[in-house]
Amino acid sequence: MQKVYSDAKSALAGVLKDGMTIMSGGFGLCGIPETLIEAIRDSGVKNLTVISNNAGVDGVALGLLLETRQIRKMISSYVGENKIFAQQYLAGELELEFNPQGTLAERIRAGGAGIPAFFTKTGVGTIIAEGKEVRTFDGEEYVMERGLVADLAVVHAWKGDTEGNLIYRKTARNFNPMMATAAKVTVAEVEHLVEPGELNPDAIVTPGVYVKRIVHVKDARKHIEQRTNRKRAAA
Amino acid sequence: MQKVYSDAKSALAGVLKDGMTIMSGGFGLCGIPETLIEAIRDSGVKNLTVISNNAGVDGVALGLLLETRQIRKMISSYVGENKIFAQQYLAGELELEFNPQGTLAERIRAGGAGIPAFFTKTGVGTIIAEGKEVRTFDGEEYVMERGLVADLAVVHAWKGDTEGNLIYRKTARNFNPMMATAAKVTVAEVEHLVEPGELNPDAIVTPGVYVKRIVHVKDARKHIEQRTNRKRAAA
Amino acid sequence: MAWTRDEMAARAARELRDGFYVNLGIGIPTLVSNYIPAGMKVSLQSENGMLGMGPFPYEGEEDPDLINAGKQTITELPTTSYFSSADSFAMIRGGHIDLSILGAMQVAENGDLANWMIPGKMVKGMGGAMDLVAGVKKVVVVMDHVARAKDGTVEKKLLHRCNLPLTGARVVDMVVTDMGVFVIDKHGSGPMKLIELAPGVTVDDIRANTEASFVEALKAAA
Amino acid sequence: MAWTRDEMAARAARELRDGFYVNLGIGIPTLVSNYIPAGMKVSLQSENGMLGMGPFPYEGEEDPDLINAGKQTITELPTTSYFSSADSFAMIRGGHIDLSILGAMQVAENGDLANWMIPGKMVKGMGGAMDLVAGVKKVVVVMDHVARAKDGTVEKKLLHRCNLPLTGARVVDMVVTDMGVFVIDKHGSGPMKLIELAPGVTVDDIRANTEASFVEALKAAA
Repeated sequence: MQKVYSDAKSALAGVLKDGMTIMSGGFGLCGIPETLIEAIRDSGVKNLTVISNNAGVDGVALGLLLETRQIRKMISSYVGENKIFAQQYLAGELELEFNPQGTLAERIRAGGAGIPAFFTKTGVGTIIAEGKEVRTFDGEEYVMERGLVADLAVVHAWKGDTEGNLIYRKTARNFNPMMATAAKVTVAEVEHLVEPGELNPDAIVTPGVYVKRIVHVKDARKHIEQRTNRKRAAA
Repeated sequence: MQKVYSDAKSALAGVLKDGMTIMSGGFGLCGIPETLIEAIRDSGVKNLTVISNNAGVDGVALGLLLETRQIRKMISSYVGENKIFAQQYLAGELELEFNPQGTLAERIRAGGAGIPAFFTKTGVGTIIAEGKEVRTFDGEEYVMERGLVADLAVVHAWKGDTEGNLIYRKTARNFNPMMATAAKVTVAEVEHLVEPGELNPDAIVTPGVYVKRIVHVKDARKHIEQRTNRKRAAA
Repeated sequence: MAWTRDEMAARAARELRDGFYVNLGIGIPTLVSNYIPAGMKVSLQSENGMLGMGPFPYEGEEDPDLINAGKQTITELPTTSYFSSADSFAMIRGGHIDLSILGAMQVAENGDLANWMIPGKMVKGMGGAMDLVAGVKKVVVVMDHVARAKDGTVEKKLLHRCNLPLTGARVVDMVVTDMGVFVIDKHGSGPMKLIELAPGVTVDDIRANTEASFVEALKAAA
Repeated sequence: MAWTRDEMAARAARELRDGFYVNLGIGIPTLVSNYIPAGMKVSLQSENGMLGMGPFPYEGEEDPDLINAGKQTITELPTTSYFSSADSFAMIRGGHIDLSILGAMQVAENGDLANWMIPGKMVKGMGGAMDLVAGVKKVVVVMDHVARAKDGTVEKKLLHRCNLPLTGARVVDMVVTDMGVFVIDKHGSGPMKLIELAPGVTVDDIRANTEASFVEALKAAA
């Protein structure tokens, strides 16, 4: 059971299909599986439903799949950074389902954990609760939300071993660990590929059982959306 | 906001009350907050509801609180190791609520995560589902289980910093992280107390927000219930 | 002589308490971190998966893997821990964050909050705002008292009922505007109370700019 | 000439596949790890929070912080990861474990399983058994074909319907006993099938010791 693939294209071979649902990790451009997304772009697969907190920016990450019109529907919490997204959405070419960010994260966690539905107070009394069951527990109202699963999850990790065990770096963790649990097939790109035993077993965030395929991206690009600095104190 | 207390007794001062609900971490005798449990015993607090996967063994850990009859009710998944438990239970002196182990773990996780109820297929068609809502999602039946919260959680960790950030060691992690999230007050005993910055921030399992009080147990005793060995190959 | 953005942030910062875990929204709320009193320990949570958020980095020290929920580069502290978005919102939804300070488009006198969409305009999404207002123990809104459009029209933001889609129903505990401070008994039936005025602002000024019903409950010294 | 405990374990081990993640129950199922074919990679999960469970430790190398779900001392492997009980059962409930091999008191022809309580006796609890049978992709029961009490009475364990309280309804895919092997179409309506006989055991022997209805579907070579 060899999990390591030589490149993103081969790591995705055989798992891409028109009309499929793909979970894509990352928050903004932080911790996004950019190399795998580019391979999805190159594959030409289309009519995708993509579950991702954001939709990349124009020309980067999921922005690429928007340019090529490979995405039919997005399930996200915030898509403010994409002009091309706005154009396609306003033209009725792109379907969009907004989820509160925490509800989205929990729906994915539930999907991976065999929980088909749960109750949350997030969104009660808002349009998010419309058409959903609202129930009172201990005097407070909650809305029922469903677990989410996908055909494929693409995630980005800092280090991975050949068993598929993954460790994330700083806030690049975000949606990646839950998505890794919630898809039929999870493909991980890692900045550092190591041998089993090199990761601290108490610090592994994604156990290898969740990762079917892994690819080493030696030269992962990283993007900064909002470079923000403080001034150095005068010497 | 000093979180570090000099000993278990002072770490529990002011938070113990007759009739309260206490979550107690550990699986078997592995990862149990033994020093804190002994301080609970010494406090004499009684009529407790204790949520713990197991109930210790005779003379150790929660077994101590059974001897002193401080426990009125246990919520557990397995209590096979206690003779005194069996005696009190069969005599009608002790109330017992069994939860499947995964349901118990998830109920605690839900309680800490603001989720009042969730659906699981565990226990469908068994006495566990009796009196509970059973609902079909996508053609499969699930039972609704409620989130669990407590007045106090006592947990055991390997390392903690003065901020309350915790790291666990091997299978001594078990129920401790969820319980730390699900109580009004969480008190942690740690084998090693370190300064902020000494723990790897990517490897912290329990962020400090969950831990109100922390006590250093320099000489934590450890127990082995089933010493099991393999033979060394002949030289 | 209404409050400046920094003065509003400073006023909101007076809601901080020693040991608080706090989530700050984008804009004026971000400025609140500049007004944490010396000697008070406040930990900042960033809902993209970080507790113990440090200041913005010096130039050249930005790390693309280290951003806040506004996608700004930030730094870590010795107290920092990282976790997944699911764990982050478990922390928020579970009521473990003491205080959320965030901006708003509209607030109603019963605590309803609207800050995520204007029908007919392109909608960017609610991000984590709905989770924050539903889950955090205390919610403080910091916003301009009224909205002034470029064409000079003025729209009130403190209303009887929000007419924009809600971010949360009965979620706001306090509103700090450039003109004053209001408290709301979000789970009760009592009226919204005006408790402070910005320097040079009168109750009549407030009334002229406020649709919401409120009662005066001004403290001795604002 | 029924199968020994080790032979039953060896037979159950034939359900392993390369790359499988497997949870083994206490007793005979634990022996299955001795029969993983050379060259086949199988990872063992322990529901108390470990993936990649190693063998029992050598004497003197026990670690109290490293136990399996039966509370036995074990060892770790280079592939090992540790996680909480919530994460462990998320893994189990979410269908990420390929195979669970466990013991039973009774199995019904429709796949119902009873292995956790006998009314009237002190009940120890179900531990993780209900979660495992509900969540794991394939469930193989390994048990004696009948229960022999000390007084010589024999009770059948493969039944039309379990009369003990269930651990799970329609959860068992395969039963390996000392007398043979059965498969159950747990989600379908087809009958339980007898697919293998232990050496020296006849179908009549099986019939005499089995209440459950089954059809013969013996493979060419058992």
